[in-house]
Amino acid sequence: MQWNNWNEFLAMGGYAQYVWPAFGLTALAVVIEVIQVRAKRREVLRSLHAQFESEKGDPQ
Amino acid sequence: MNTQKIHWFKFSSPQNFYFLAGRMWPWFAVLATVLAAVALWIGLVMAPVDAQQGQGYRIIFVHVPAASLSMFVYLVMAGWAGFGLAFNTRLSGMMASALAPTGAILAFLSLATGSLWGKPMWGTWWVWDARLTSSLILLFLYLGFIALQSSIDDPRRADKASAVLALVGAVNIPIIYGSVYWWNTLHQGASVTVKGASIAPAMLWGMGLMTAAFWMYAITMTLVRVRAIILDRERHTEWVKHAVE
Amino acid sequence: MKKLGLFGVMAALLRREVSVALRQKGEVLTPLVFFVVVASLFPLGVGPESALLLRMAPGVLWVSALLAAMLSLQRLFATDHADGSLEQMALSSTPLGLLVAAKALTHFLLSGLPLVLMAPVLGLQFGLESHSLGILMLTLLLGTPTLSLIGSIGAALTLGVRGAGVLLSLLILPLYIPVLIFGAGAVEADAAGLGIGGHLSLLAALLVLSVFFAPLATKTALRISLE
Amino acid sequence: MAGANGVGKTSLLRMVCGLAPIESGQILWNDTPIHSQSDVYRQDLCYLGHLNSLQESMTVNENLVFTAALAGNAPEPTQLQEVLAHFGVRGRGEQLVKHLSQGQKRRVALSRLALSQARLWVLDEPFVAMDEKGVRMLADLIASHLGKGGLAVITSHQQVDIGTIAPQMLELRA
Repeated sequence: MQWNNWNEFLAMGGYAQYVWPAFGLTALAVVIEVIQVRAKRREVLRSLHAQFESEKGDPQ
Repeated sequence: MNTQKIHWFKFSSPQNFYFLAGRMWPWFAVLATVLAAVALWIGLVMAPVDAQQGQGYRIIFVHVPAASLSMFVYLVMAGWAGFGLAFNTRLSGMMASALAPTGAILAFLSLATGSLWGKPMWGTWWVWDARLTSSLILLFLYLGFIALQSSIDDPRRADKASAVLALVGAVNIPIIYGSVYWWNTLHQGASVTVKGASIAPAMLWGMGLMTAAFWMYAITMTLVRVRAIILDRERHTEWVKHAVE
Repeated sequence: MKKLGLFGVMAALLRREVSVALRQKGEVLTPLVFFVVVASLFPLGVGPESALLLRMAPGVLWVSALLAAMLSLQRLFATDHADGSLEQMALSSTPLGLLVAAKALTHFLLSGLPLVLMAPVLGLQFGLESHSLGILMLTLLLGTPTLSLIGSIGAALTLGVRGAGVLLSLLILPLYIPVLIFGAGAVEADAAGLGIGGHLSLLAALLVLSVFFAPLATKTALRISLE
Repeated sequence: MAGANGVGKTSLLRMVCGLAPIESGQILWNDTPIHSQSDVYRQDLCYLGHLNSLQESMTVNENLVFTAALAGNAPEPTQLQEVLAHFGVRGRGEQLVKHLSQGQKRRVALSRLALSQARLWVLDEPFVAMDEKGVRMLADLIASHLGKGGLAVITSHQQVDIGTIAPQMLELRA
């Protein structure tokens, strides 16, 4: 354990303004990518359902 | 193109791979989460402070995995692309296009964290350091791949054209990197190196585990994305109808 | 009827391209004018201080030449694609790779070579020494064929694609970086009194590599575009 | 080969030429798939699509010499004159293609057939935009090609009598 208390941890030895954005940006990118991938899947599923519905209407 | 040959590659059928990927991705997601948690604990809490760079060095726990993986993902992408061109398998192109966005995000992260690391070390956000410049060029290559893919309407043609581009890019990467490093040494640019001797075991562990976590994450994203792509491209087949309903 | 060998076919293609380009003079002149205009913008942008301009000259002239050579790339296959000649080339019993190499050669002759000849005039405006001017021409002479060859890959990939022009530059410019580095680097190294043998042999190596591999990639890309 | 517009005649012809990929099945030439012998196959093939493949700022002769060169042939000037005369565009050899009418361009494009030494002709709607005399002349040319042991795959939405040899009709339906 390198830290004595929370404040010390958050201060990162004076490098907080560089370390935390680096980790935060990474986390943000992960969150955005997860949301984007799930949205893509939902979008595909929606268009598939729409397609199947319209095919049901077709006489063939 | 001999159709009999294609069946030898068992899971290269999009249908089989769709279900296989569906079973696999949750495991990779769990692995990614666990590995990332452990790596964060080691990297942020356990690892000792660096003698030269103070606590600021902890950025490498995300920078190095992102940088190495962004490079590697491009090669994997080119590998799938080349396989697809050679054997005319449908899945290969889908895998390549599923890998590209993740690779581009990793290249961007490598660039952004590299810049955040450079600021306290060099005093400016951006230095035309060989590694930063290479990351930037890699990001351009990813963007070119994605742009070409999305501007061709016919998916089969888009796959093939971007496969050629990915292969050309992969052949050029060593040349580009080599020239950029050479250019950098000529101009005596700034460069930050982590000296091998100063790396404590905890640092190595943190970096190794985080790299593994990034790998698992990239695999998870690719599998989930390729499933959506498969459904989209195979929308007129019976199995998709059954799978969705 | 007489029969033609491989070189006869390539010569016929070369003759055709050159005679078409000479009839549509804009094709040769536009990149040249672009080169001059872009290079002249830099002194206006950064100021007329001669030491600064001299320092920037190799890079500025090389970047301008590279952009100018890229201008005409989009047209490389586009007209042949539109009128159906490209299909005839793809169905020719002459290997498409050779035809494509001849196409790239004409692109160099019509876009690259004029830039090589124009470069010393612009170099004078930036205050380059006559020796540096020679080196600049030499590096452009070695580098622009590589640009045409790599560029032909991009032209083939973006054939008939939405927004082909911008897309082409996005695909091709990152691949031009090594040529730029060694080309501009040679002029700079020479001005600094350093040897330039390394630069020139690397430029030549890039040229040899692209002569072997670029037509292959372009050929594949063209067949994909024609599907 | 007949069939309504948009039914896939052109696509099929492009597959026959090896330009378009084949989804399933094979195309054989002399009992060998065309993709495994494309060099040999292309020597035997002459394809005329619905595009004229004429470069607008070159003369008629330059265009004909160039496409003949692609097939490895170098026709004599007298031969070019004869062919053009035969196709009803006599004396147009030195004219720029952009100064010709649509019908004349089509005739120049088709005159390549007379210069070709290929055994297999693949023609996409060759009779379109031709007057009756032109159709007759073209049909005779095709008939003489078939008579010499040649093959021709032709799409057309009009019935044209090729003459001596009974053609195989293939009608595509959606």
